[in-house]
Amino acid sequence: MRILYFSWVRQKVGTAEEAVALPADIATVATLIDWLKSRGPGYEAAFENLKLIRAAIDQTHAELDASIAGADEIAFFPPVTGG
Amino acid sequence: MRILYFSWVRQKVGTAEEAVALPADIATVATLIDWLKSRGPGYEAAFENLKLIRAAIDQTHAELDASIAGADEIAFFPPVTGG
Amino acid sequence: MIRVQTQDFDIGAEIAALTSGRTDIGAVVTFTGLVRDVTLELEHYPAMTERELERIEAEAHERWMLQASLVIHRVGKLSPGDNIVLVVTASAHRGDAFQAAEFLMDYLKTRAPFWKREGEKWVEARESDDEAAKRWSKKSG
Amino acid sequence: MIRVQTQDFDIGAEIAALTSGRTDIGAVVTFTGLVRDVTLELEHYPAMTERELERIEAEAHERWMLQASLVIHRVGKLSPGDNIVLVVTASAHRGDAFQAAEFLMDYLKTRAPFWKREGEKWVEARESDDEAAKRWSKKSG
Repeated sequence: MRILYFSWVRQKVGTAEEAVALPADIATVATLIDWLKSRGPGYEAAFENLKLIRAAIDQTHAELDASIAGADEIAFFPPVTGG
Repeated sequence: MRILYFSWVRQKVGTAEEAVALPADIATVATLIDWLKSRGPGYEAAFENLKLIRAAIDQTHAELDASIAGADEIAFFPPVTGG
Repeated sequence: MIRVQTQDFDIGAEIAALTSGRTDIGAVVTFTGLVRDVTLELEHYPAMTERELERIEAEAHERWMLQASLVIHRVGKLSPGDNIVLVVTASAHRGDAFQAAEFLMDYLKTRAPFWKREGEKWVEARESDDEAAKRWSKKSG
Repeated sequence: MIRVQTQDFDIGAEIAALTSGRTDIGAVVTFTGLVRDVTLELEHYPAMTERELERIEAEAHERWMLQASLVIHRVGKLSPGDNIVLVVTASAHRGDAFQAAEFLMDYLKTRAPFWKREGEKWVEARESDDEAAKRWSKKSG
């Protein structure tokens, strides 16, 4: 599975994109975040306040409790600020 | 006093503008209309349905019961259709 | 700014004239009204038109935070696809620019002394325009 | 129509491209967002941006009678006074054009994956944008 990070989430994690092999029990966006946080202090900092984290599954906005089964690409980013 | 007519009010009255000397008892837009209607069938036709008549006193929208005392220019026209 | 004219207008140039060299404008809204499938002739009440448009524009500036605004209305003969009217509002924020532009159009439609004729037939005023204008009425008290 | 680009856009030319040769358009609304007093860098999520803007545009066409629409969003480095975003809506009537343009901007502001940076500081999302977007929520039942 490909994980993408944008804006300050990308800066805190320290990478824009990575491929991960997930344990079988990672079923939702929220459990994926928990698993990512265990990977180091950068991830820990990026996902410290979940109110500021938005997610997309295969380029579509997703809630934290959404299932990631079958997904190719999960993205994490702060609330958008375009326009 | 100068009286102006626009759109189909002008066409029915048969003139765009005229100067009138009003009797002293013509005090409001409504009594002016009554007086104008007595001047001929064109005026009668133009002012037949007062729901379709709008008035302006000195280039400012006015209700039918508005006083015309001191006015220089009264205009009559249908509801506007610009834009 | 208010203009009544027979000639066409250039929307891009009008926006540029309002915004160029300024860095306090974050939002520009334009409304352009166009002639649809008919040929129109537009008559107006020159002495009143400009005064009324200025009153409407002044009221928009009282109600919303606007950095600049422009109303251009054409008169005379117009063909299908021709521009009739342009409203431009410029503000720091988009809410003011959108609301002021809608207000200007609603008031222009119901208060500015223009009359459209299609051939020999005068266009009738629409009740929906009166309804649209009413939503801006200030609540009393 | 959707475009994401680094170069500037020409509002007059974009309107002309949408409306020329047509006589079924009576109302064109444009919204232009401009950079105010800062220097910005805009990042986005390319694979998602286009899809999300297309979803938002499709929803506008479902909700209102639109003859045409256009959304252009710039990315990269932008200076004070530069254009950021353009929304154009064309309809037979002004109500649809105005509402659709406001809707497109409100949804773009809260759903399209763009992020602005001023120098080293990421711009924070505004609650007022969430509030603005909420007014378009369909009532359930």
